[in-house]
Amino acid sequence: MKARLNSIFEALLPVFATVAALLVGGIMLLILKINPLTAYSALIQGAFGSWNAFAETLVKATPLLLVGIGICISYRGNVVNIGGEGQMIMGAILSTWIALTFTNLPGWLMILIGMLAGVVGGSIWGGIPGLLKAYFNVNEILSTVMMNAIAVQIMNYLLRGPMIDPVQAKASSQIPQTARLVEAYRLPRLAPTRLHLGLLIAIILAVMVYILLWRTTLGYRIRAVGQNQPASRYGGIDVKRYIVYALLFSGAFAGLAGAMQVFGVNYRMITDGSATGFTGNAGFNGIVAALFGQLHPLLTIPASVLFGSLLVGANSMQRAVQVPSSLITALNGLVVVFVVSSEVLRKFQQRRRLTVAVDSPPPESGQPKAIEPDGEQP
Amino acid sequence: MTPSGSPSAEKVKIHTLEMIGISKRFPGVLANDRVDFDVRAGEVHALLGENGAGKSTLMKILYGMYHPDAGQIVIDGQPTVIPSPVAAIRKGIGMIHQHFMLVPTLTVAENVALGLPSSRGPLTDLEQVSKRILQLADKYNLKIDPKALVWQLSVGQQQRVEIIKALYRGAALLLLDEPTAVLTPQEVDELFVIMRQMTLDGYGLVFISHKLHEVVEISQRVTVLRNGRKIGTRPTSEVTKQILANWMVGRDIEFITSSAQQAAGETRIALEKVCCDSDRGTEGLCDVSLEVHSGEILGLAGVSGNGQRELAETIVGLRHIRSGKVFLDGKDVTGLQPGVLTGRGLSYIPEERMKDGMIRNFNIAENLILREHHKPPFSEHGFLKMRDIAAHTDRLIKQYQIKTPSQKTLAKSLSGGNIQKVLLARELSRSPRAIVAAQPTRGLDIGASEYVHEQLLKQRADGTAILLISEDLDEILALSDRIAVIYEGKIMDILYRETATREEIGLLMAGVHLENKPAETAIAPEL
Amino acid sequence: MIRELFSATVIIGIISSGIRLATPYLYASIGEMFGQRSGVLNLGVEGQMLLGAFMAFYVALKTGNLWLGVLAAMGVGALMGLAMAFVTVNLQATQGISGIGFYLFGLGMSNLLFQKLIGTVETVQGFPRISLPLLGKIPVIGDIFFNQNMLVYLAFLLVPAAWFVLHKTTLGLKIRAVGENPEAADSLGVSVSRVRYFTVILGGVLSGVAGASLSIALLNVFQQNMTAGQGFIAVALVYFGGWRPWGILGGALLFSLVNALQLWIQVLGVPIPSELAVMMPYVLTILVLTVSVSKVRGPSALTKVFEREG
Amino acid sequence: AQAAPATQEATKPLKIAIVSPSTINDLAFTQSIYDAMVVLQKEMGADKLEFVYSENMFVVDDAAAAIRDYATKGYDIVIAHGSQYGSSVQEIAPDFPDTVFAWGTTVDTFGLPNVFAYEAASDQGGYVNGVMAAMLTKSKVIGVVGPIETGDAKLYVDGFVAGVKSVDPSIDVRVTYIGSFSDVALASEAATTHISAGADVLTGSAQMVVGAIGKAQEAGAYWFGTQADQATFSPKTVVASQVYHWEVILKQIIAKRAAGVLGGESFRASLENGGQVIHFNDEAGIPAEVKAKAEETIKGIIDGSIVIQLP
Ligand SMILES: Nc1ncnc2c1ncn2[C@@H]1O[C@H](COP(=O)(O)OP(=O)(O)OP(=O)(O)O)[C@@H](O)[C@H]1O
Ligand SMILES: Nc1ncnc2c1ncn2[C@@H]1O[C@H](COP(=O)(O)OP(=O)(O)OP(=O)(O)O)[C@@H](O)[C@H]1O
Ligand SMILES: [Mg+2]
Ligand SMILES: [Mg+2]
Repeated sequence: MKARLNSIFEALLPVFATVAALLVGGIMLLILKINPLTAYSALIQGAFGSWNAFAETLVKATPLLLVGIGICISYRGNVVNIGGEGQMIMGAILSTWIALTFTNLPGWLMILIGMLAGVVGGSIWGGIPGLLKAYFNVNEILSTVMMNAIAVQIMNYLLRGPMIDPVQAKASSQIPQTARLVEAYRLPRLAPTRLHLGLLIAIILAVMVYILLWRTTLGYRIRAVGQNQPASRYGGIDVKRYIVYALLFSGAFAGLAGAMQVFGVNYRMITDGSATGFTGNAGFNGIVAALFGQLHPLLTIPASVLFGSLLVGANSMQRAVQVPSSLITALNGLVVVFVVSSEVLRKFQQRRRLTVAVDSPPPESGQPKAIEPDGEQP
Repeated sequence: MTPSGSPSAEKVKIHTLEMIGISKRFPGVLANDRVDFDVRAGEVHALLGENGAGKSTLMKILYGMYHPDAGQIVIDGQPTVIPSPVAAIRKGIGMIHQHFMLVPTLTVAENVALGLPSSRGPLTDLEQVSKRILQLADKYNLKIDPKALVWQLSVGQQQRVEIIKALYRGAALLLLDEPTAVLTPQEVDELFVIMRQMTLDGYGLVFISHKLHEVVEISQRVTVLRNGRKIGTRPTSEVTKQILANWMVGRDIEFITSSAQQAAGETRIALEKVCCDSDRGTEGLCDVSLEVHSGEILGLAGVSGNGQRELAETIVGLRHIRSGKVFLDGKDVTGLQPGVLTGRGLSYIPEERMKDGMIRNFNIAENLILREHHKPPFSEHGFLKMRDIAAHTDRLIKQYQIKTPSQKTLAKSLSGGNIQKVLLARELSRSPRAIVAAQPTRGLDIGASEYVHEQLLKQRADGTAILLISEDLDEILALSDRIAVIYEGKIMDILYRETATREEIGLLMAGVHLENKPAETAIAPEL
Repeated sequence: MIRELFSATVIIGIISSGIRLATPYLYASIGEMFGQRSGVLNLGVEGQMLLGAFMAFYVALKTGNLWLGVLAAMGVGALMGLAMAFVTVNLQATQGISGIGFYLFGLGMSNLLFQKLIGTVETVQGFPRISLPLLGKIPVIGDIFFNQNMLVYLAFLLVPAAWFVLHKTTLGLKIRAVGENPEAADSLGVSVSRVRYFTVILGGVLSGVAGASLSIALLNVFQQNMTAGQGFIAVALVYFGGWRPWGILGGALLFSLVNALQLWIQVLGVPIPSELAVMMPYVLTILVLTVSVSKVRGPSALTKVFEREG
Repeated sequence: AQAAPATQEATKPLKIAIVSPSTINDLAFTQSIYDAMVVLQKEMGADKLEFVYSENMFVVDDAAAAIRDYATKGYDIVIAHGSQYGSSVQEIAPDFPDTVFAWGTTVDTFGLPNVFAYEAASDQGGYVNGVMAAMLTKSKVIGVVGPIETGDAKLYVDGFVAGVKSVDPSIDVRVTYIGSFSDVALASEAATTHISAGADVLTGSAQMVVGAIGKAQEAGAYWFGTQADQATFSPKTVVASQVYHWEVILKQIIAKRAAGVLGGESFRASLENGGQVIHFNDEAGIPAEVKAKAEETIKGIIDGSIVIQLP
């Protein structure tokens, strides 16, 4: 009885949750004397209202997608990578440095090299926690958190020192930024919007990650190690190595995302002293996007767009109805929580389907009639 | 939220407990279909059935872990609902699970005290608990150290902890789900002694096992399930093993033993003075030397935890060897990786299937290629060849009669029997040169066991060298050409099946050489 | 200049700074430890700290009563914990991610309230330093260790307290069991969800106090995002400490002392880039863990959802 | 030339949008521009001047989106109040030739006709503060707490050091950068460290210094503020603050626009043009001669007799 109530209640929870999400957001708006409908329509407008708005959404979605598919890999390998921020930064630094050092290569070539440099930078910053975990049993949550902070300081140093924009080096303002990339090195854009080639690359990569995970021995091994290490060892897999790979690949995609922010969006690196200024939190939001996509590389594509639209839309909502930006941050938090929670709904649906699928089979014919339960105790 | 089951046990009494028309459905299966079942104080009621017949489910319902979709439970005439294990404990029902329910990182006393109110209020009272444990321990002469960490205990000892947990909570009715599956003959005897003592004390016991001779030996009544349905209940005295077997599988089973061995071929596996550490850091093997020849089955008998696991793992390259050498086909393979050895034709059926041999969340196809996923035909240039894998899987599912909805079914939702079939299919289908088989039929019903035995003998006939590690003496005697007995990491002796006697083996397993025979000797049950 | 680093002033300075810097980590990490010991990873600590910091500050500012402030911080922390527990235990949400959600919520909410209820940066009269009788009089030592404010003392008392709860009480036994093998605990009638609710809420409460220790004891101001990532460090320190109170104490002190040291390195004008100094504590934490020999493994059920089948 | 804009003004109010990092209540950089707008609106009247803002635009491409959006929405002046927004302005401005873009704090207008640049001569305020600090310190040790070693913060610090040295080169000015704009705890520990290292006068830049001011107060040390008047925060401790009065610059920009000039020039908030003012806090009890010296220094800087030598 109680159990049944529980299960009904539980099954409905996600519904309550989603409704509550909107309510809570709306309530907060009302408290701030803002009409939720105006606000939310502004949000939608800002994300999808115009071709340009949608382009902005996609621009925002690109790094989320890249980080996200990386997260899909590390998740399958059963490692938690919250080092996306640092990995993006290192990828960006390496690619920017190369692009600023060799200024007269053909554009396509430098774009290629630049993207690779991003991959390398990210791989290094992801690979180190990997090695530490595999060979020194240093937990990756700890190391990635620390490595994020370290990357930020490296960035701050380079951007005010060795890599600073020569113009700024002379100027009194001393803005901590690199010089701009030469025109030729910039990722092609879909003028007049800021939508750049990166999105396409990211989508292709998402497909490739899908193939990697489920169609290659490499992916098979990463998943095996993620699922059961003893069995993997017995299956002839060098477990430690694939733990490293899981984090390394994850970092590689984050690094690429970082490089793309430079080659496709900002055309330079700028720091405001924190990671956020450059990454826009994509290192964290990518994790969320991946989870919205049920940690499946292909589903992460729409998921990133969804989350990207939320971020972009929320900003324009802030402009439209002049809510404090902090409300937006809080709202994002709520959305994340509610979406993650609603996962439970799917679980229950699946249960349902399976259970109703089977019906009590007809009584077996070949049953020995001879026997019937006895009453007496021998 | 702690049960009122207090250390002062045997307060609760259950004279009769009836389960009437119990049905339980799981995604994809009807685990119990209108099952009637009853237990009385002072009896051992055996519950028989193939893997997946619904035994554990029925018991888990009685213990409040699952909730029946239909049916009623009546205790001493009182209809009752058992919503949770706590409720079950309150009503005096205890359960020894097929897969132990212990917290390995805690001590025995802590495991027992867990969830019980403490005499010291919010503080633990482990000293008292330990005292009480020792009382119970010597009442049923279970040797146990309350201070020991559970992960350091042998399987047999862990089971005693489970029993003590139940007794400590004052259980009047004890459900034992495959308690003997993991025990050695000696341990089984000890368990039976305890069980008899308990029935005398007025406990009611439900005993699940796949070993018919055990059922015949210990139970007063027996109930058989098949595909979730009850086939019948009878006084054990009125049935024979043949009848029971027939009810279980719906056909006759002949209990096979190996034909006399043809001339043993060349040496395939050889160990030379091998020493290694155990998981607990103690010495696992010392100076172990033995040879397994083409076309022979070498049985390794021994009480669990005497180095069998270590021996198997040193051969297949999963365990680091401190000293000594391992040879495969005459070549020194000491310290080579498991993958390499696989390539050289070594197959391994690990003791703990789910932990070491299979990946729970991988589907059957994926599990079938675990050992050779990186080689043709399963992959080429780093890409998996899905078509060939699918074909291969189909073939093996048919050939080994694996019961599964599809080849995409996850391993975790297969029954033990079928899990074992998948494993055998993978290990035997590559016509290996040598096989290390550890506890290959543990927890399997007779149908499945029979099948496994046939497969092993077929391999032997094909000239494969087989090291059969088993704690089931019957199995050893049924299949082996030669029998090695291991005790505390040393090979006591290697006997020929024809000349070996149960008693002799039993003694060696207990660490005694025949010349100095002690007073009390462990003797396995007669068939 | 390097030699100066070993002068009495500097060493005393480093230690007493270290103790202060360690205080919020102790609260937050010990709280997180309880959660993880029962199998729940909460990445939302940062958000809980920020809300705790704000509530404590706001209440203290309005009522002038510091303990009420602490209470408020505990209250808001408990609420955040409750939500986290509900989401992870009942709704079975992926723990890492939901934590990030709560982090964002706390980050935004704390500043929103700050803007709406207070407006601009203000200061309160925080917990005063208390020189303990006798102990406080001990020459050097006394000044370092026994001349701090109340919340600092409590933070350090929390360590043995946590150890005691974990190892000497039935509750602690349940917590350890639930984090190791929930099925087993469940089969003995230990309510896995109750235990996890308790630990996660406790974690929230302590994170709240961690925030309060910043806003009304150590800094006596509130500023948006003032925790600046300390919540995440706190989580990391749980791993550093191997899920043990004493280990966490060690980690928190190591990190904080090195942080204090790097400030002195800058103050004394050691010629290295400031960024290099700033990253020292992070680098060292990783290095120490890398070379350390003790390799504990975490609670087996950490981040694993528990649900009874059937 | 005047008539046309004049009528415009009469008909519809001037619409200004601000995009800036951190929040409008940070008691520092962002608050300074926000306060300026409030002042301006008071002067001109809400019917003449409307303004909106996007705060917390730490993320550069979010800011870019905001800037573009405001331009699209037809705001007359879009203020990109953050040196990191340069690239964005450079990119967006050409698409909206009729919109005025103002970018601070810097000097670079990218040679675009509709971009004004503005910056603050933080070094001037820093210098004056430095002079006072030098006269107030008894221990001859002065501590500086900075966020990251660059930009406006560095400019202020360099000016401050120069000021101190101009009075007494032997004074030891110790500078720490805590590597963050938000870590209040570390900033306050930095201050404590300075104090235990003997500093009796402190200063620092950016929003996280609030913690440091508190420590100065506890230790009875003096504090010099920048970016906003921090005396409100700790009356006894804060001797003086250099405060930006961006409204001065904004008025010039508005005037230019009214005159039909949409950009191409850069402005500097300085002591001279009142874009930057030293707020003395008499509650802190500044000795007369110190204040006098400060005012004299201000004059000197204004009439150019004092030239600040930056490293
Ligand atoms: N938790 C569960 N979820 C889904 N199906 C289950 C679950 N438990 C049991 N089943 C299914 O119910 C059927 C009966 O399972 P049960 O455990 O009772 O078999 P059993 O008789 O104990 O077999 P074995 O001898 O292998 O232990 C099996 O087909 C199994 O697949
Ligand atoms: N979560 C589950 N989902 C589906 N089937 C399950 C689940 N848990 C158990 N089962 C099935 O219940 C049946 C009995 O499982 P149980 O755990 O009793 O032991 P087993 O799988 O039979 O293994 P063994 O008998 O070798 O110990 C098996 O068919 C098993 O696959
Ligand atoms: Mg079973
Ligand atoms: Mg079984």
